[in-house]
Amino acid sequence: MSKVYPDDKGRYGAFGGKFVPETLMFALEELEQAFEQAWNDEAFMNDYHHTLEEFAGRPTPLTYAERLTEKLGGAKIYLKREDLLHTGAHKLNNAVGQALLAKRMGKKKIVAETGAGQHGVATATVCARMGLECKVFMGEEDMRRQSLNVFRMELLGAEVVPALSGSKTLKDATNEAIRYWVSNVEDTFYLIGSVVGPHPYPKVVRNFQRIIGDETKQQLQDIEQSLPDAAVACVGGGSNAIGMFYPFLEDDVELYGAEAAGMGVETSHHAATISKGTKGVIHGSLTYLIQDENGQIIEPYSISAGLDYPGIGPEHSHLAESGRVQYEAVTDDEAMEALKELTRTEGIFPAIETAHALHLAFAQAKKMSKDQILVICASGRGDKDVNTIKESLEREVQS
Amino acid sequence: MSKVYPDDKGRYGAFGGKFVPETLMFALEELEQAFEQAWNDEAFMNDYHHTLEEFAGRPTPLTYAERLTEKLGGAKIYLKREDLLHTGAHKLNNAVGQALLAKRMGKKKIVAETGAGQHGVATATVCARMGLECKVFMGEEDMRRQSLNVFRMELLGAEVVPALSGSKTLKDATNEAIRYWVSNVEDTFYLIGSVVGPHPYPKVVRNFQRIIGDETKQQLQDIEQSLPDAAVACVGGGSNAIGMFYPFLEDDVELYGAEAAGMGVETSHHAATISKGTKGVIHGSLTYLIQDENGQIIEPYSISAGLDYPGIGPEHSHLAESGRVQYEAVTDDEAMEALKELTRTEGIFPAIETAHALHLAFAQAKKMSKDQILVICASGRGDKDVNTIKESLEREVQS
Amino acid sequence: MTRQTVREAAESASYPLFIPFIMAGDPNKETTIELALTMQEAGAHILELGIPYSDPLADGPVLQRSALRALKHGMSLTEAIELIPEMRKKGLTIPVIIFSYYNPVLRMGIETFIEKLTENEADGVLIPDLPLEESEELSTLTKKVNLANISLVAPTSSTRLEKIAAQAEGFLYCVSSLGVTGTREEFPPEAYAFIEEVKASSEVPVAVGFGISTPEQVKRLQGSADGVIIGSAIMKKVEGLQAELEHEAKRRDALQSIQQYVEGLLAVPSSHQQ
Amino acid sequence: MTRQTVREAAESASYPLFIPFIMAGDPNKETTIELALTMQEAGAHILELGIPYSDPLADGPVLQRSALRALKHGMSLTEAIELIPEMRKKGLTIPVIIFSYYNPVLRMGIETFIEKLTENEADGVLIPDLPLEESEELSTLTKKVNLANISLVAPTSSTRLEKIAAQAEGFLYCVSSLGVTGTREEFPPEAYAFIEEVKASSEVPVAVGFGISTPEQVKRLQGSADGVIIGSAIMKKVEGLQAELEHEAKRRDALQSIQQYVEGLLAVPSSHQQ
Ligand SMILES: Cc1ncc(COP(=O)(O)O)c(C=O)c1O
Ligand SMILES: Cc1ncc(COP(=O)(O)O)c(C=O)c1O
Repeated sequence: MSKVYPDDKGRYGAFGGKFVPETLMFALEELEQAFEQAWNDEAFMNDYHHTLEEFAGRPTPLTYAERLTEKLGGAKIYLKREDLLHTGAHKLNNAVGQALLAKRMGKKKIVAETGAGQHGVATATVCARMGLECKVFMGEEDMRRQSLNVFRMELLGAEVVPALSGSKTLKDATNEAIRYWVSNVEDTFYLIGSVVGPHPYPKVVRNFQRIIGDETKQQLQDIEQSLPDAAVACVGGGSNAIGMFYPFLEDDVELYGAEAAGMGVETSHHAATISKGTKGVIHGSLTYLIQDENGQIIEPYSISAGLDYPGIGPEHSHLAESGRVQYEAVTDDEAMEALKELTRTEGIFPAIETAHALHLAFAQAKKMSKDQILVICASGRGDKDVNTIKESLEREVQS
Repeated sequence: MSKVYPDDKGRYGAFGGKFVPETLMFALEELEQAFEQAWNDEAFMNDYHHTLEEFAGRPTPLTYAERLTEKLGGAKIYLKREDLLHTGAHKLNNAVGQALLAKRMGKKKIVAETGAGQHGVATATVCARMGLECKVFMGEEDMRRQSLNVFRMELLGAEVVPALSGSKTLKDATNEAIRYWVSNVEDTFYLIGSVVGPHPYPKVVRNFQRIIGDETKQQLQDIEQSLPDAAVACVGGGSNAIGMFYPFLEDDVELYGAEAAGMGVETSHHAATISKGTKGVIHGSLTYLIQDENGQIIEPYSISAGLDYPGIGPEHSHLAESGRVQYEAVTDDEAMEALKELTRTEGIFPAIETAHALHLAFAQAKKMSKDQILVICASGRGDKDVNTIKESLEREVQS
Repeated sequence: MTRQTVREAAESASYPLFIPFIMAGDPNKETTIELALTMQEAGAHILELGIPYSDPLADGPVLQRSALRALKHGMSLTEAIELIPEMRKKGLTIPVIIFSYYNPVLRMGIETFIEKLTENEADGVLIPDLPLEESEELSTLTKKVNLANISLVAPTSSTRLEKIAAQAEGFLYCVSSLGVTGTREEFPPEAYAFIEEVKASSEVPVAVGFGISTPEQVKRLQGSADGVIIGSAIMKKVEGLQAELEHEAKRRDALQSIQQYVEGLLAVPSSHQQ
Repeated sequence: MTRQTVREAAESASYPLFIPFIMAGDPNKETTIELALTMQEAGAHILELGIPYSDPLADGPVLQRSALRALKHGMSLTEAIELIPEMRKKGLTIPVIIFSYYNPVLRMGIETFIEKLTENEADGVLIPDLPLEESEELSTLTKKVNLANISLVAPTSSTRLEKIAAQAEGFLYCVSSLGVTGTREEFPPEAYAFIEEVKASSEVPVAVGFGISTPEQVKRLQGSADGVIIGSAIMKKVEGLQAELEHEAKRRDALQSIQQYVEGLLAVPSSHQQ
C-alpha cells in the first residue's frame, strides 16, 4: 500500500479532486501552497505541536481497558483517548492546525460548518484563543436540536448563522459555508471539519489528525513494544479514522472503519456511505455518497449527529476500494449497547460516534487471541450526547 | 508556615478533628492507618500515578493565557488545566486515590455524596473502572436540577439515592451518606468529595489533590525557571484550592482563595464561609461555617453548585486564621463576567466554580507587574453549567 | 429531698432501667413539659431531653422529622434547657440529660452551656458527635460541676470499648447495632454478645439504645443489659398525635395514649412498678 | 436550416448577447418549454437550461428555491434533456446549453450524458463545479461530438485566466463578482476592469453573469462585455408567478409579463432587435 496519495491532482486513486466553482480554485491553490510550506516549516510545526500540548492537552493517554478485555476474552483492548482533548473530541487537532495556517496566511476571518456543533465549538475555541473572527454555519434544524452548543459557540465569540436551505442540517450548513466562502474568499479562511471537501482539504485535515495514530504507535511501542494487530475508528467524514489509520497504512495492522447504519442498512434511514453509497461528487470531492438514481443527494440518518453525513472522505473511498480498510455499518442500537458497555465497564462515557467504533471493535476483539492487541480511537466524550442517549434508552424501555 | 498539620488529633491549629458518632471512630482510625501505609507504599503510589496518567489524563497542561495577559496588562497568567481531566474537573484525582485505597483495604462498596453531581460522576467513574459497587447520595432537589448528571452516574452503574432530608441539597446528601456509612461501615468505604469531614479525610483528600500544585510547580519551573508570585483557586469544600496551595505553603508565593458571595455577602444569599461564617462543627469537622445564632446550619447560596457548601475544609480555616492565605468572596455576577472573559479571550470555557477564582485572579493580576507570574487553578470545565449560564445571561438581558 | 444523680438513678433501677428520649419543642413547649412528666409516670428513671438540630447525622428519619418540627416552632438549646425548671415545678424528679449535637453547644460556648445546665438543674449531657478523643474540654468542665457526661459505645468500638467504659459516667449508652436512630424490628444476632461484652467492661449500668420499639426486644435484653433507651418509638407516637398535642383540650388524652404505649413496651414480667 | 453553434450564435449577436438561464421543471415541464420560447421571443441568443440539484453550492437563494420546486415536481437530468426536442418542435431555434452540477452527470455516466445530449440536440454543457483541471474527460467527449463545453472565469481566477480563456469554447462565462448566483444591485467598481481583462484574453465572446438584474447594469457593461447571462432575475419573476404558471389558462399572460420584464432589462439604446 503506497502512501503517495493524494497525487498532484488531489486524487486518492479514483477519488478526491477539486470539484468547485472557479471562484474557489485560486484559493485552493493558495491553500495548498501555504499548507505545503507550513508543513515543512519547523517553526510552524513547533507552534502546532506546542499549541496542542499546552492548550489542547496532547498527548492524550492510551488507556488499557483491562476489565473490558477480560470480559470479552479476546484481544487486549486499548483506547486512544481523544475524548480527553480540550472541547471533548479529536476535532480540535484539526481546528488548531488550520487556524494556525490561516494566521500564517494572514487571514483574520474564519468560516466553518458544523453539524451537532462539535467542529463549530472547536473552531470557535481556536478562534477565541487566537483572536480570529469566526462565523459558523449550522443547519437551522440542528441549531434547534443542539441549542446549548450554539450558546457555547456564541460565548466563545463566534457568530452562528442558521443554514436555511435544504434539510437544514450538516450537508446544508456545508453548502452555506462554501457559498459564504465563495463570496468572501479573499479575506476568509474556510476551516473545514473533516477529511472531506476539495483538495487539499482532505490532505490538510489528515495531516493535522495523524497525530492520533502517530502518538498511538509510539505509546504502544513504549507499553507493549509492538504494533497493534488491529485498529478501529468510526467514520463520519472520516477525520478521526484517517488520523488513526494513516500512520499504520504500511504496517501489518488490520484497519476497521465503522460507519452509521442508523436504523439498518436495509432501511432508508442510514448513513452507510461505503456500504450503500455510490460514486459521485459532494462538497467538491469525488467519493462515495448516498444519492438517488438521479444523482440527488439523500439526507442521511444516524442517531449520532457526527456520523450523519451523506459523503465520506475520498481517501476512505480509496481505502475501501483497495481493500486496505474494512468498513462496516453499525446500527443505532448496536452503538447504544456498546456505549453502555464501555461506560459501565471502564468508566469512560464515549460519544455516540465513538460507540459505533466500539461495537465493531468488540466484535473483532472477540475473534482475536489474547496475545493480540486492538486499539480503538475514542474520538470524543459522551457529555454532548446525554440528552440523546437518555431519550433513546427511555424509548427502549417503553417499547 | 510549618506544614506539620494535621497533628495527631487531626487538627489544623484549632480546626479539624473527628466529631462523629462513636460508630465511625474505628473506621476513621482504620482509614488513617491504611492511608498512611498506602501513602508510603511505592507500589500503591505507582498505581495512583499510573491511573492518573493512563486513565485520567495527567499531567494536565499549564496553559499560558497570552491574550488575557495582554488585555489585563499585569502579571503573566497561567492556567492549570484541571478542566482537561477525565470527567471534567479536579475531582477525579481524589476519587482515583480513595478508590484505590478502598480496594487496598478490601472494601468493595463505595458510598459518596454529591451536590451538582461532579464528585458523584467522578466516583461512579472510578468505581466502574475498578469494578466497585457504588452508591451516591444526592439531594432530591439537586437531582431534579441536575438530572443529566444523575443519568450519567446511572449509566456508569452507580445507584443514585435521593436525600430527602433538610433542604435536599449537598449538605443533606452528605448527612445521608454519613448516615448510610454509619449503618454499613464494616464493608463500605466512604469516598468523600472534598477536604472536609472528620480526620483523616481532609488530609487524605489534600494529599490526593496536591498533585495539582506539585505539577504546577514543576511545569512553571520548566517554562519560567521560577515560582509563581501568586496562585489563585476557588473554594467550595476547598480541595482544588488546597491541592494547588499546599506545595507552595512554605514558598514565597501569595495565595488567594475565592469563595462564593452569591448575591452579595451583605445579603442572606451567599456561601462565604470564611468571610461571613463562624466556628462550629459540620460533617465531623471543626471549622468555619454558616450558621444562625442558635448553631443551626444555614443553607448557603451560590449560582455555582460546587461552591454551595455551608462549611469549608478545616485546613482553610487555619490558613485563613494564620493569614497565610487570603480569602475573598466573589459574587455570582462577578464570576459570570470573568467566565465570559476567559471564554472569549482564551477559548477556555470554565466551570462557574472556577470563574470565581478567575474574577479574583484578574483583579490581582492587574495590580501586579509584567514580570510577575500568577497561576490560576482551572478546576473544571463549564459544559456542566451551560444551562445555568444561559439562564443567567438571559435574565441579565431581560433586567 | 435532693435529686438522685444520673448514676444513682441508673443503679437503683431494677430491670429495665428506662431512659426515654423526647425532642424538646415537638410540637411545642407545653407538650415537652407534659411529656417529661408522662414519661416519669410511665416509669422513666432518667430523661433524655433532645435539642433539635438542623443536621442530626446520627439520627434516622423519625428524629429528623421531629427536630424539623421543633425547629419550625422556634426551639433552641437555650430554650430547651430552660424547660427543665418548668418540668421540675410540675413535679419532675428524675435526672435530666441534655442530648445535643456539638454545634449548638459550641455556638453557645461550652462554658456558658455548662453554666446554663447547672443553673437550670440539668443532670447530665450527651453529645452524640463528641467521641472520647474530642471530649476532654467538656469532660473537665462537667466533672467540676458534677454533671454526668454520657459516653456511647458501638459494635464497632472494638479496642476502644475498654477505654470508653473506663471513663463512663452515669451510665454507658450502648448502641445496639450499626446505623442511625430509628425503630428496628429485631437486632442482629451478634448484638447480644456485644451487649454482654459491654456489660462486662462497664462499672456503670449499661443501657441499650437505637432501635428499641417492641416489648419483645425489651424482654430479650433482660439479663444482658441494665436498661433501655427509647426515642424514635416515642417520637413516632408523638408524630402520629401532632394535631392532638397542639390542641390544648386534646393534649391530655394524647399523652395518656403515649403513656399506655410506653408502658406496653416496658411490660416485662418482673415489672419495676412495685 | 442547420442550427447555429453556440459560438456562432454568440459571435453573431450584437450587444447585448443575451443568454437567459431557466430552471427545468419550475414549476412544470410545460412552463419550461414555453419559457424557452418566450426567451427566444425576448431576444435570447442562447438558452441555458438548468438542471435542478439538491445541493447547488454555486447558487444563491433564488435558484436554490427554484431547484427545490423543480425537484418536488420530479424533474431530473434525463427529463430535462428530453425537453429540448419538445422545445424545438415548438419552434426553438437558438442553441441550448445544459447547465448541471457534476453529480447528476456522473450518476448518469458521462458517456450516456453526451449521447443523450447529442440525441436530443443540445448544443453545449456548463458544469459550474467542474473547473478546468477536472474537465478533461468531459472535454474530450464534447469535442468529439461538437458540443461546447462552457468555461467560467472569476475575479479570483488571477493567473488561471489565460489558461482558461485559451481553452474556452462557445463563449466565456465571466463571473461578475465573488459570490453565488443571485441579483446584485451593483457590481463592485473593480468588476469592470476585470471584465475588460477577460475580454482582452478571450478569443470567444465574453458574457457576464451572476447578479444582473437591472437595465442599468446591462447598459453599464456595454463596451466591455459582449453580453449578459441572466438567471436569478428571471427565476425570481417565475417564482412570483407560480400560481399563474401552474394554471394552464393563466400561463400565457404570465409568460407575457416575464417577456416584458426581460425586454425591459435588455432595453439598451442600440437594441439588438432590428
Ligand atoms: C466525537 C466524534 N467522533 C467522530 C466524529 C465523526 O467525524 P470524523 O469522521 O471526521 O472523525 C465526530 C463529528 O462530529 C465526532 O464529534
Ligand atoms: C469544577 C469545580 N471546581 C471547584 C469545586 C469546589 O470544590 P473544592 O473546593 O473541593 O475544590 C467543584 C465542586 O464540585 C467543582 O466541580
